[in-house]
Parts: sequence; structure tokens; C-alpha cells
Amino acid sequence: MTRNSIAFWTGSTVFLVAVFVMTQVVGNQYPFFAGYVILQFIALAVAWSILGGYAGYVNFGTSAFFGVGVYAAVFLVKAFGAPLPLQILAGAAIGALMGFALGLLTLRMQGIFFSIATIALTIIIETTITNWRYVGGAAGIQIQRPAVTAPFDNYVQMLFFVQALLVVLAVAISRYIQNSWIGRGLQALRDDELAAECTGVPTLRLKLLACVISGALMCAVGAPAAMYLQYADPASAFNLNYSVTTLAMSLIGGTAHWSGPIIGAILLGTTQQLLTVTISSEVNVLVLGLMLVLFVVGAPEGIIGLIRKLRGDRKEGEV
Amino acid sequence: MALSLAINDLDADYGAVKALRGASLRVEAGETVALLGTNGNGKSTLMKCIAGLVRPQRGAISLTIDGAAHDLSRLSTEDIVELGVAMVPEGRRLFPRLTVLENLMLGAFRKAARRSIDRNLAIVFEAFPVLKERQAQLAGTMSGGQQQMLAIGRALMSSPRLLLVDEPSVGLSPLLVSQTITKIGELNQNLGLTVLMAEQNFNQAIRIASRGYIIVHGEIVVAAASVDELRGNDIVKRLYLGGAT
Amino acid sequence: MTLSDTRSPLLRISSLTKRFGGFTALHDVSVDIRPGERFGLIGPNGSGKTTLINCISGAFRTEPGTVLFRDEDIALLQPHVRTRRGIARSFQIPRPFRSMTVAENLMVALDFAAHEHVSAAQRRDSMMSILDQMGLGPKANVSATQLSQVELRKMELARAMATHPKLLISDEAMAGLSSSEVDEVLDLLLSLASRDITIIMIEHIMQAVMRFSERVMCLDAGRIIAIGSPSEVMADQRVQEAYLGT
Amino acid sequence: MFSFDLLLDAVVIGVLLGCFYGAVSLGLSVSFGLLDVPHVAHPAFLVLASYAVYFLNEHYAVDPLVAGLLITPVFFLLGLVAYRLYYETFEKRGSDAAVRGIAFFFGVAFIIEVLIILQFGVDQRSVTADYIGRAWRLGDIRIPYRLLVAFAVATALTVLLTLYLSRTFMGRAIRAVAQDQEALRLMGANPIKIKQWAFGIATAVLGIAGALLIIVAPVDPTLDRAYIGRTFCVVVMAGLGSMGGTLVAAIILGVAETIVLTMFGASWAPAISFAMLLGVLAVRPQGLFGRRS
Amino acid sequence: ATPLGAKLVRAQQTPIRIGMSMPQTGGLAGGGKASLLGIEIWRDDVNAKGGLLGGRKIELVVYDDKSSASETPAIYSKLIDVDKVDLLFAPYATVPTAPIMPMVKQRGLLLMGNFSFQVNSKVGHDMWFNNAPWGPADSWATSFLDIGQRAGGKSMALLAADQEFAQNLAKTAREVAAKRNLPMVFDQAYPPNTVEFSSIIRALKAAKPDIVYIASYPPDSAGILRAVNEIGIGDNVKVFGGGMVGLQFGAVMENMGSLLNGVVNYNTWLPEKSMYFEGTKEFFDKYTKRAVEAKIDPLGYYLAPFGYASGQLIAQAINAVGSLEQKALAKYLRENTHKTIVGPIAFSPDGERKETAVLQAQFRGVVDKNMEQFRSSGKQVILFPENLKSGELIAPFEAARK
Ligand SMILES: Nc1ncnc2c1ncn2[C@@H]1O[C@H](COP(=O)(O)OP(=O)(O)OP(=O)(O)O)[C@@H](O)[C@H]1O
Ligand SMILES: Nc1ncnc2c1ncn2[C@@H]1O[C@H](COP(=O)(O)OP(=O)(O)OP(=O)(O)O)[C@@H](O)[C@H]1O
Ligand SMILES: CC(C)C[C@H](N)C(=O)O
Ligand SMILES: [Mg+2]
Ligand SMILES: [Mg+2]
Repeated sequence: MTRNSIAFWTGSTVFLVAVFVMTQVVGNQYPFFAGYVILQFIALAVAWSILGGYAGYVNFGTSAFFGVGVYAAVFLVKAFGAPLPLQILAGAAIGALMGFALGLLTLRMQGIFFSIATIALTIIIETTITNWRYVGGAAGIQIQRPAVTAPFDNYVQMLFFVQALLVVLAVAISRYIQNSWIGRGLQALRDDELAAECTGVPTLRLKLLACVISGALMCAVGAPAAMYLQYADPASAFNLNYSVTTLAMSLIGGTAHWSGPIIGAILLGTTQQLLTVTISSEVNVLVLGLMLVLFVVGAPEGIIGLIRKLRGDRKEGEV
Repeated sequence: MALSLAINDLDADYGAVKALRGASLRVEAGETVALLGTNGNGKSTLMKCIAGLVRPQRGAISLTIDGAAHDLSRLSTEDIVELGVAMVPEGRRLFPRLTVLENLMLGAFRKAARRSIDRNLAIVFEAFPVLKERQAQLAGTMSGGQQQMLAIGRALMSSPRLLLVDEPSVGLSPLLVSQTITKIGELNQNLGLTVLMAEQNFNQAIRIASRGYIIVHGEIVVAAASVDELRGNDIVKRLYLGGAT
Repeated sequence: MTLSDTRSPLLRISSLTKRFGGFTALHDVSVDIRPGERFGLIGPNGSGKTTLINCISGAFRTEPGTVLFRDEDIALLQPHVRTRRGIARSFQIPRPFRSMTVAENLMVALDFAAHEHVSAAQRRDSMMSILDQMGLGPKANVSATQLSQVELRKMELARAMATHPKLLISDEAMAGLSSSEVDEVLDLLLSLASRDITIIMIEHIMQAVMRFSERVMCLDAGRIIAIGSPSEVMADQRVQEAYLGT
Repeated sequence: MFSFDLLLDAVVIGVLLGCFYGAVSLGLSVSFGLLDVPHVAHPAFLVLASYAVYFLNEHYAVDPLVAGLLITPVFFLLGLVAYRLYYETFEKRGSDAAVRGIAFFFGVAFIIEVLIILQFGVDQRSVTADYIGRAWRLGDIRIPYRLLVAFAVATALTVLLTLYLSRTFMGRAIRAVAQDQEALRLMGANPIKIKQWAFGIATAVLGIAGALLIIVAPVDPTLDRAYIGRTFCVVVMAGLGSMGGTLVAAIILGVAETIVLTMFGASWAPAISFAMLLGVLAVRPQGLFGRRS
Repeated sequence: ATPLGAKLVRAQQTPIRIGMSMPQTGGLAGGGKASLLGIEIWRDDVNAKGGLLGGRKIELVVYDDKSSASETPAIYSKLIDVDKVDLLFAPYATVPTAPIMPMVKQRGLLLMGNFSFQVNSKVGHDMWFNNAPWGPADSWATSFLDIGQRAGGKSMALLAADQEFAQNLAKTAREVAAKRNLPMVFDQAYPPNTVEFSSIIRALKAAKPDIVYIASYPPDSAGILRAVNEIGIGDNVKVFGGGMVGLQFGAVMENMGSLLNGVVNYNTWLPEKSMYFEGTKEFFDKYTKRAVEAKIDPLGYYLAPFGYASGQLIAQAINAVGSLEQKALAKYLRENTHKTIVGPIAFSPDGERKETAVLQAQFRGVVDKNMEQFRSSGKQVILFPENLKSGELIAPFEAARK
């Protein structure tokens, strides 16, 4: 293991331990409710970047994957009363399949064509779920949480911890990809697919792989949302906001490094949570709009890029 | 029509890369001047400075037309083109998703050229018949050499007075190289076009050039007043005539 | 004729045809390339040279016709599989990975196409030696977007070499070089050939074609009009008319 | 239960509805299809135009179509300003403009939504005119005049834009500008000005399209979100930048949607039309009329 | 003042905090804002009179839930755990309310509902009270079909938006129709964001129904009515309407104008004589003034008085119980009938109204481009319920449109 890896895994462990301790000592529920949403967006943004950042395939269909995760859980709960881990695993499996299908379907599409295809996919899936009466159809469905498992004494605290695990998993995968041949291959195909092919990069397979991993993660992240909300309806589960926010977080953070989406998600996610309980009116949307505009204008390479530039400048200054 | 181009003590750089240092040269009306130099020495940069695509850090580029002097280093590319300067850029730079004809028509964007579209089109089609045949083909699907012809044709469409040609022979078959160079020579003769041409193919270049400059590391190291003087130059011997049969 | 005749051909193209809409860019082209051969491909602009390369490297699908590489039909294989089997090409109009440095461009090739399992350090060495051979050593850590046209062409060739090919196809890598530089690149290709790498070279620079090729093929309007030793081909009446114009 | 009458009716209405989709997508076909500006705020501008038309209709009783024409100069200017902003902040700095542009324009769309809410409130708005709410009888078929207006406007716009883009110097320059800006400079055209001009035209077209939007159906401040998918699908299905193609693609979408709506389960309509789009893209990744080199 | 006095004043000054989320952006914002204004007017009225519990003022803590179900859990957790509000009101509509039902039940909190539909049916929380006049789930369909059948309707068509609320209405309508053996000749769900309804209406017309029951959302209602006017619906249709959301909003009504005539649609409050109770008129005087400033529905019949009524309900309970003890408040609300500006309210065990008070009213004599006309009686004649009835149905539909 390199020094970097040791630092990363130590950091992750410390993070998880801190989250766990928090669930055991903090009594106030609100931090878990709000924190869950932020963690959920971190995981989504990181998962999105695997395809959207490294491979440059801008996916507008985050909400499709997220929503399918939600409904996978809803179905399993309704049909078999499946436990949470199973819901998440099933979500991941379905997400992987969906990513695979998306990948196959869009094999030959590039750039914005791919993005539009993901919008189309979202609408198709949302319509399908809307017409699926078993999981409530358009009317939505209320679901009951089972009893919480020890050592947690509150379901939302448990969900918070589970989501933290998913975040670490997503980040670890994303980081591995960036540092491995997969990442270099994705970057090459982002620059020029034909040239990548002719340099030996199996572009189709790598794209599929990125679709599958990204899709599996996004669906897995969606699955626990069913238990978090105890309610699901297509309009909320497939809300365009998931797609826009995830994209915005990744871009605001910067897609050049695995930590970019995390920074973006923490920043934007926290701001949104804060705005919801402070300004809380249409001005809220205005602030989001302004933030998007200002950040993409002010930090073209994302916050990561900004940091790099500052550091780079200082280094140059030192020399 | 009196026209002359004078470049004085030009510096240009790309950030840390110095591409031109104190370059000076002159082109007089009706001349064909060759600009020689191995790759990366600043030929294209010099051309781009004249066309206003690169802003020099220092020095003057003055184009005198009928007694009126224009400082090109202060003008935008559009204004420079308006003055009658056309450039065939390195790497052709066609509009790949427009047809051949549409590319040519864009060449005539400049106001002064719109009046003489028919005449110019005839000149171009006469010079490069394949362009006439392939009028409706997308430029991006033409072969490399065909694209080079189109690039020259497009520049001619603007009724230029000064033609800047950056490596016209690159990628052309030997037959076409000589044809193209001959064509440029003819344009110079028949239309009274003034030509500044960057070219690697020394033997071809001197067929139509009356004199030339050699640029090394951004500096004009040789200003030869005649073709013979060029041929006799050591650098030329080493770079261009060495291995050639 | 050389010894290598006795071996089976490295690349066997038979009855290859390629159409774009109603336009036929390649017409029933058949040719064998022998292992270790230095093969020159010439022809007027638009005669189908690059198209042929695209068919060999897999960028285009061919309709009728077969392409055998080392006795295997590769016509249906994806380009990267062909690259891994040993077919590398440079692009006539350079296609660098723009977000990467020159070194990283080569690393992609080493990561994905080089067959032997070698350590990271060995890869770096191999990369640097290729860059040095191409005279791109000083530019290793420069972004690909900052190269001049000719440097880009060199990098094209370097990246193709980094895939450790058995067959290297160079599409006008020397266009725009001065004759001394042409000689440099030529020496490089010759030294590669001496290491048993088969090379197809497309070039319009006759002195290079003559010096390099063991065999030359001339295409015109998608058909082979001459094939043989360089001097034979150059002397061919049709080649002179269609191509050389002398 | 199959009825030929219904099918015929569905096709007729579908064609007209398609024309409407075409009209609201044409601007995008220029700004996104030709200029490569990822203008996800296009539908927000569209809704903004509808509100401007509503304002003129409500307070000065201006006919909505006339109002649409009246606001085009304003929208043209708005387009000039918007592009300038986009240029200064993105294109000028180069790399990755497309992806970040998406985020930027989402931001702009949100801001527009909120400004509309602050000015007009959240209630839906509509306009009145003689041709709204009445229909033309054609045998058994009744065709709402609203849709006939959409048909007329869409065809007129398509023809005008097509002619402009292929017959004029400016038009050709607009089509060339996204392909190679520097080369266009060498033609004596300032690519920034060309793009700005083109964006102005794209936005001006939105003025009339916005009038259509509110003529065909009422609008509310967040209606733009429903049109992001539709307009981009039309433009992409057409294959970026072909005006005639845009209209044809829109008509295909309109007919498919209407047929599904009347003949099969209405609730499946969006799935079917977007599945069709996916199908088209999977077979022809460059879109129906796309030209890719 | 004495120290004791100071303490007393401070206790009096601690406000009673009522927390809620309210859709202020997104699809439900129109209703949410009107509803909130109703509640705010109540707050101001109470505070002007010196507050509750001996001088404690009412303070509202309101967050925007963006019309989305995913926002409300965190918001209500904030309200409960951080803001520590004394009482909870639900957001407007079912979707944002649904996720918080299990939460308030688990914590044993009283929740004053706001126009959601059957949101408590599965959860079964006994401290839930809905301010809306819906009553039993099927009463909506029952009343409309009663009117239709009495007018001679023998078959029915159902057109519903493929969205939450409309689908719930459609479901009960199907059940009621099946019970009555009323043939369903057309049953379609149209997708959200449908632009053009001509072809759907054409298909509906081809089915030749007598009763047309529409469950639509605000953006669509206007489109459907326009299409009906353009395409025609056939002479056999006796009644048309039922569950069209949107035709209660001033802006929509003004714009639809004469197209509204003949439509029989549900409503919650109308300016008919039978609808005025103590305080109703005063409320609307205040509302009208404030709505204009806030750019909210100028009529505000549909939701605003019920927002006000929510406050009245809770105020009466607090006054009666004399504390904020939630169980006691719930018990009081459940067991008594309460006077409000929308009439007397009594709850059944599931927290919905004991009896439905959903109006079915027919638009009559509406002219174009006139908001004020809707303020006078007679423009919407109440056909149901019997005790509020202000006129008779005109049928068939085509006749009523003249
Ligand atoms: N956009 C750029 N950014 C940074 N450096 C550049 C850029 N363009 C050119 N250069 C550098 O400037 C120097 C001169 O380049 P220029 O293109 O003018 O050379 P040239 O003589 O035309 O060569 P060639 O024969 O390769 O076309 C080269 O070292 C090149 O690497
Ligand atoms: N995608 C395409 N669509 C249509 N025609 C094409 C396409 N690609 C190539 N062509 C045509 O096929 C012919 C052969 O082109 P190719 O690029 O193979 O020529 P080439 O021999 O490499 O020429 P050069 O020496 O100029 O590079 C040309 O006429 C070209 O216009
Ligand atoms: C907008 C309306 C249809 C909301 C409805 N009253 C509900 O409970 O969801
Ligand atoms: Mg150059
Ligand atoms: Mg070629």
C-alpha cells in the first residue's frame, strides 16, 4: 500500500467510526435527517462522476437510477418484507443491469446524444413505474419500517450510518478507478474514442464498465431512501432535481479528482439543507441558481481546480 | 496596385514559449517570397501574426496599400482580411460539416469579394476541377489532399491581394505538389497576387519564389535576395539538400 | 524477391471493397504483406490509402472482402483487439488525447496494448526511450495541446510504437518535415524494421518512399494500379501519369 | 376497439402538435444544434416569452401573436446579452465549456423561474384571442384554430430559417462557426459576433414560440422543466442543426404521442415517444438528419 | 413591576409556536401559498386579540418543501427536534404529507392536516385531523354520480391525470361505478405534462358516455376544457366534470371565462348564501387585500378559509383544554363539533370529516375576462350537499353551456 492509500483508508475508518459514535451519542434527530440527505448526495455525485467525469459521458439520468433504487426497495419490502441490506444489494444489482442496458443501448452515441438518451430513459422508466399498480402507481405508496436493528436505537440513525458506508464504498471505488488503468482508459476515450480504440483501449467495454459501476452505486444509494421517506411516488422519486443537483455538485467540486464531487456535494448539499430551514421560499431556488452560475463561472475547473491553481501558484512562487 | 508588407523586429510568444524574436522581413507588390525553416521554428507563428491571429509582444507589421499604411499588429483578423489579406492555414482548417461549395462561399464572406463570386468560383474550379465534381460533398469527408485544394480555393474566393500560404504541399501527392505550386505561381503571375509562402519542399518552393528567408528558433537568420543565394546557403544545404536525391 | 517469401503473409487482404454511399473508395483490393516487410503505399490524393488503413485498423467496417492477420480473419474484430494483436497505426490528421501530457498519451498505449507484463518502472523506461527516439523527450511532460503540428505527428507515431506492434502503419507521418527531419524519422522506421516489425508507410515524399520501401503499391481511384519494387513502380507508366506527373 | 376516424384524427392533430413542438424547438436547433451552446435554459426563456406575451395581452389587449412579434426585438437583444455573458464566462476561457455550460444554464433557468414567480406569482396564466377555444370543422374532424396557428408559425419559421442559413453569408457563417472559429476569422468574419448574432436570432425566434406556447396551453413559471426533455429530444433526434429536420422530427414525435394517446393507453404516451427517440439514436447515433464526418 | 410580575409577563410572552412546511415552489405552490395566507390571517387575528392561553402569541415556523415528498422528513425533524415547536400543521396536499405520517405517529404528535386525501388510511394515526371537507373516501364520486344518474346518466367515462391525487379519485370512482353497475365506457389516465387534449377528448367523445368524470390537475384542467369546447363532447353527455383541480383558482377561472359554463365540478367554498358562517365575510375582506400584495389567488375560496379553519380548530381545542398537551387536544378535537368560518366541523375516528362537505357546483352564466363576477352568488350553483344546495342541475351538458 502506498502512503496515499494508507492515509485514505485511515481517513475512511476515522470517518465511519465518527459517524457510528455520533449515532450512539447524539440524541437530537435532525442532524441524522439532514445528514442523511447530504451523504446521499455525496454518494450520488461520486457515482455520477465515474461516468460523467472520468469518461466524459454526461448522465442526465441520475434520477432514473435513484428512482429505480427506491422502487426496487419498495417492491422487495412489499413482496417479501426484505431487510435493508437485501434492498440495497438488490438495488445495486438492478442498477448494474440498468447501467449495462444503458451502456449497450447507447454504445454508439457520443457527447450530448448520450445525455439526451439518458433523459429519454428516465422518462420511460418513470412512466413504467407510474403504470405499475403493484408498487402504488402514480398514487404513490406508503411503507412501514420494520423494527430497528441493534446497536442502533432509531431507524434514521441506522440509515445515516448505512449511507455513510455507501459513501465510503463509492469513494473507494472511484478512487481506485482514477488511479488504475481503468481511469486512464476512460480519460483516453473521453478525449478521442477512435484514437483510444486504435491505441488498444477497449472503449466499449470500459464504457460499459463505467455505466455498470456508476449505475449500481446510484441505485444502491436510492434503495434506502424508501425506508427514509417511508413513502414513494414516481414524481418525487424520479425528480429532475436529483439529476441537476448531482451534476451541479460534481461540476462545482471538479471532476478531475475523486475528491471533487465530495467537496461539491458537501458544499451544495449543506447549503441546500441550510436554505431549506432558513430562507425557505422561492428565494431558495434563486440562491441555488446563483450558486450554480457563480461557481461554474468563478471556478471553471471546480473547487478542486481552484485549490490546485492556488497551490500551483504558490509552488511556482517558491521556486 | 501598390502593396507591400514590412515586418520589423517582431517578438511573439505563447506563454513561456518564445516563438519569434526580432523577426523582420519584407514582401513587395507582386513578389512570391518563400519562408523556410524546419518545424517548430516559428513560420506559422509569423503567418498568424500577419493575419492577426496571434498578437505580437513587440514590433510592427505594416501593410502599405496604395500609399496608405496599416499597422496590422493593431487590427483584428476581420479587418486584416477586409484589407485583402487571405491565409491558407496550416492543417487546412476547413468547415468539415459544410459542403465543398459552402466552404468556398464562406471564403467570399468579405464584402469586397461578394461581388466577384462567380469569377472567383470559375478560377477555383478551373484550378482544382475535383472541387467542382465534389461541390456537394462534406468537406470533412474529402481526402487529405482534396482538403488542401479546397483550403487554397477558399482563400482565393476572397479576392485577396496578399496571399499567405502555410505549407501548401503538406500531404499532397508529388503530382499535386507541383501542380499546386505551379497554380500559386500562376495566381501570382495572372492575378498579380502577392504571395508569402511557408514551405518545406525547398525544390518546389524555389520554382516560384523569387527570394526567401530562413527562420531558425524564431529568428530570421538568412534573408536571401535571390534563389541562387538561397541554394548556396549552408543551412539550406544541410537541411534541404542533404539527403535528397 | 526476398527470403521472407517462404513464410505465410503477415497480412492478407483479399477482395476488399469499401463504399461511402454511392461512392466506391476501394475497389476489390487484394494484397499480401510479408512479415518484416517494408511496404510503401502511394497514390494520388483521395485514392483510398487512408481508407485502406482504416479498414485494416478497424475504424471502418468492410463489406465484401477479408482481412487476415497472422492467418486469422480480423475483419469483424474491434479496433482495440486488432491493436492488441499487433496492428498499430498513426493518424494522418493527429488525434492526441488532449487532456493528457505527451508521456501520458504513451502510457495509455503501454497500459492497454503492450502484451508482456512489465513493471511500472520498465514501462516508464520504455516510454522515455520511445520519446527520445522521436526527439520528443524534452516535451514528455508538456500537454498535448501545446505541440506544434509536426510534433503532434511525431507523437502519433510514438504512441503507435508504444503499443509494441507487429505491424505499424504510418499515415503520412513525415508530411511537413524538412528533409533532414524526414531522414531522422526514416532512420527510426528503418531501425524498427530491423527489429522485425512490419511497416506500411504512406507518404507523398518520394525520396522517403524510395529509400524506405522494399515494395511499393500505388492506388488510384480505389484500385491497385501498380505493385512491385520501388523502381518498377516509379517507372510504371500509369503511376507516372496518375501520381508523379513527371 | 379500432376506429379509422380516430386514427385519422390522431394523425392530423399529431402533425399539428408536432409543428408546435417544432416551433418551440427551432431556437434550440440554432443555439444548441449549430452553436453547440448547451442551452438548457432555452425552455425557461420560452416561458419567459410566454409571460411577456401574457402581460401584453392582459394589460393592453394585444393579440398574442402580435405580442409575440412585438417582443422578438427585445428577445433578440436579450439573446445578444445572454450570449455575451456565456462567451465572457465560458467560451473565452476554453476547455469543457459544454458540460459546465449545462450547469450554468440550469442556474440561469432557476433564476428566470424565480423572477417570473416574483413578478407574476405561481398561478398559471393564459391569453385570450378569437382563435383560442374554437375549432375549424373539416368534415368529421374538428381542428382547433390554436393548432392551425402553430402549424402556420412553425412552417413559416422553418422556411425562413432554412433560407437564411443556407442562402445568406451570415447564415453560412453561423453554420460554420461551431466547426472552426479561427478559420472563420480568416474568412473575415468575427466568430464571436456571428455567434452572438445567431444566439440573438435563436432567442428572437423564442419570442414567437413563447406566444405559441401560451396560445396552445396555459403556462406556469416552472413549465420549462417539462420542455427540457421534449425540445432537446426533438433537436437531437433531428440531428443537430437542421431546421427542416427539426420540424420533421417534431412532427414524428407529435404524431407518435397523439396516436398512443388516443389509440393505446394514454398513460404510456411519454414512454412510447421517448422509446422511439432512443430507438432512433441507437440505430442512427447522429440523429435522423445528422451529418457527421 | 414586581419580580413575580416580570416572570408572568415573560411567560405570557413565550409564543405558541406552530411549525409546518408548505409548498412555495414547485407544482403545489399555488395552493400552498393561498393556504398559508389563510393560516397567517388566523394568526394575526388571534394575536390581535391577545393570543391564546392568557396572552401567548402565535408564531408560525414555516419552511418550503418544494412540493416534494423527499424534503419533508428533514423539515419536520428540524421542527420537532431543533425548533421544538409546540404544534404541527401538515403541508398542503398528500404527497409532502405522506412521509411524515409515520413519524408523527411514532412520536405521538398531533398533526393538523391540510387538504391531503386519505393519507391516514394505512397509517391509522389517531391524532390526525384533516381540515379538508372530503369526508369518507368515496363520497366525492358518490355525489357526482348521484347527480349524473339522477339526470338520466346510464354510462360513464373516466379521465384522470396519472398523478397521485387524481388516481386516488379515479380509484374510488371505479369502485362506486362498479357497485352501481354503471358501465364504464372509457377509462384513461393521461400523463403529466400533456400539452394537447384534443385527441383524448375526441376518443372520449367516440365512447358516447352519459356521465364524464374528470380528475385533472391545474395545468391540465384548462387544456381539457378548451379541447371540449373545440372538439365538442356529444349531446348525450348529461354531466361533465367532478374532480377537476384548478377550476377553483381565480386566475384560471378568469381565463376560462364562458368555457366554464355547464361544468359540474367539486369545490370547497363558494360565495353562496348558504356558505357564510360567523367570520367568513371578515376573513375574505382581509384575504382579498393581502392576496393582491402577495400575488396569490385573488379569490382564494378553495384553500385559504380552510387554512384559517385549521387555526380555529386548534385554537378552540387549546382554549378548551387550557394547555398544549397534545393528547388532550386530540381528544377534544375528536369528540366535539367545532365552529369555523367554513361551517361546523366534526371528525370521524380516522381524522377525516364525519360527513362530506365537498360541494358539487355547476358553472352558470359566466362571461369572459371578468374576475369580479365570481365574487357574486349564482355563478356556481351548489347542487350538493343537500343542506347547502342553491339551485338545480341543468342537463344535458350542452344545454347548460348556452
Ligand atoms: N498554441 C501554442 N501554445 C504553445 N506553444 C505553441 C503553440 N503553437 C506553437 N507553439 C510553439 O511555438 C513554436 C513555433 O511554432 P510554429 O507553429 O510557429 O512553428 P512552425 O515553424 O510553423 O513549425 P511547423 O513546421 O511544425 O509547422 C513551437 O515550439 C511550438 O511548439
Ligand atoms: N466518410 C467518408 N464519406 C464519404 N467519402 C469519403 C469518406 N472518407 C473518405 N471518403 C472519400 O474516399 C476517397 C478516399 O479517401 P482517402 O482518405 O482514403 O484518400 P487518401 O488516399 O488517403 O488521400 P490523401 O493522400 O489525400 O490522404 C476520397 O475521395 C474521399 O473523399
Ligand atoms: C393539487 C391538488 C390535486 C392536491 C390535492 N388536494 C392533494 O391532496 O394532493
Ligand atoms: Mg507551421
Ligand atoms: Mg490519406
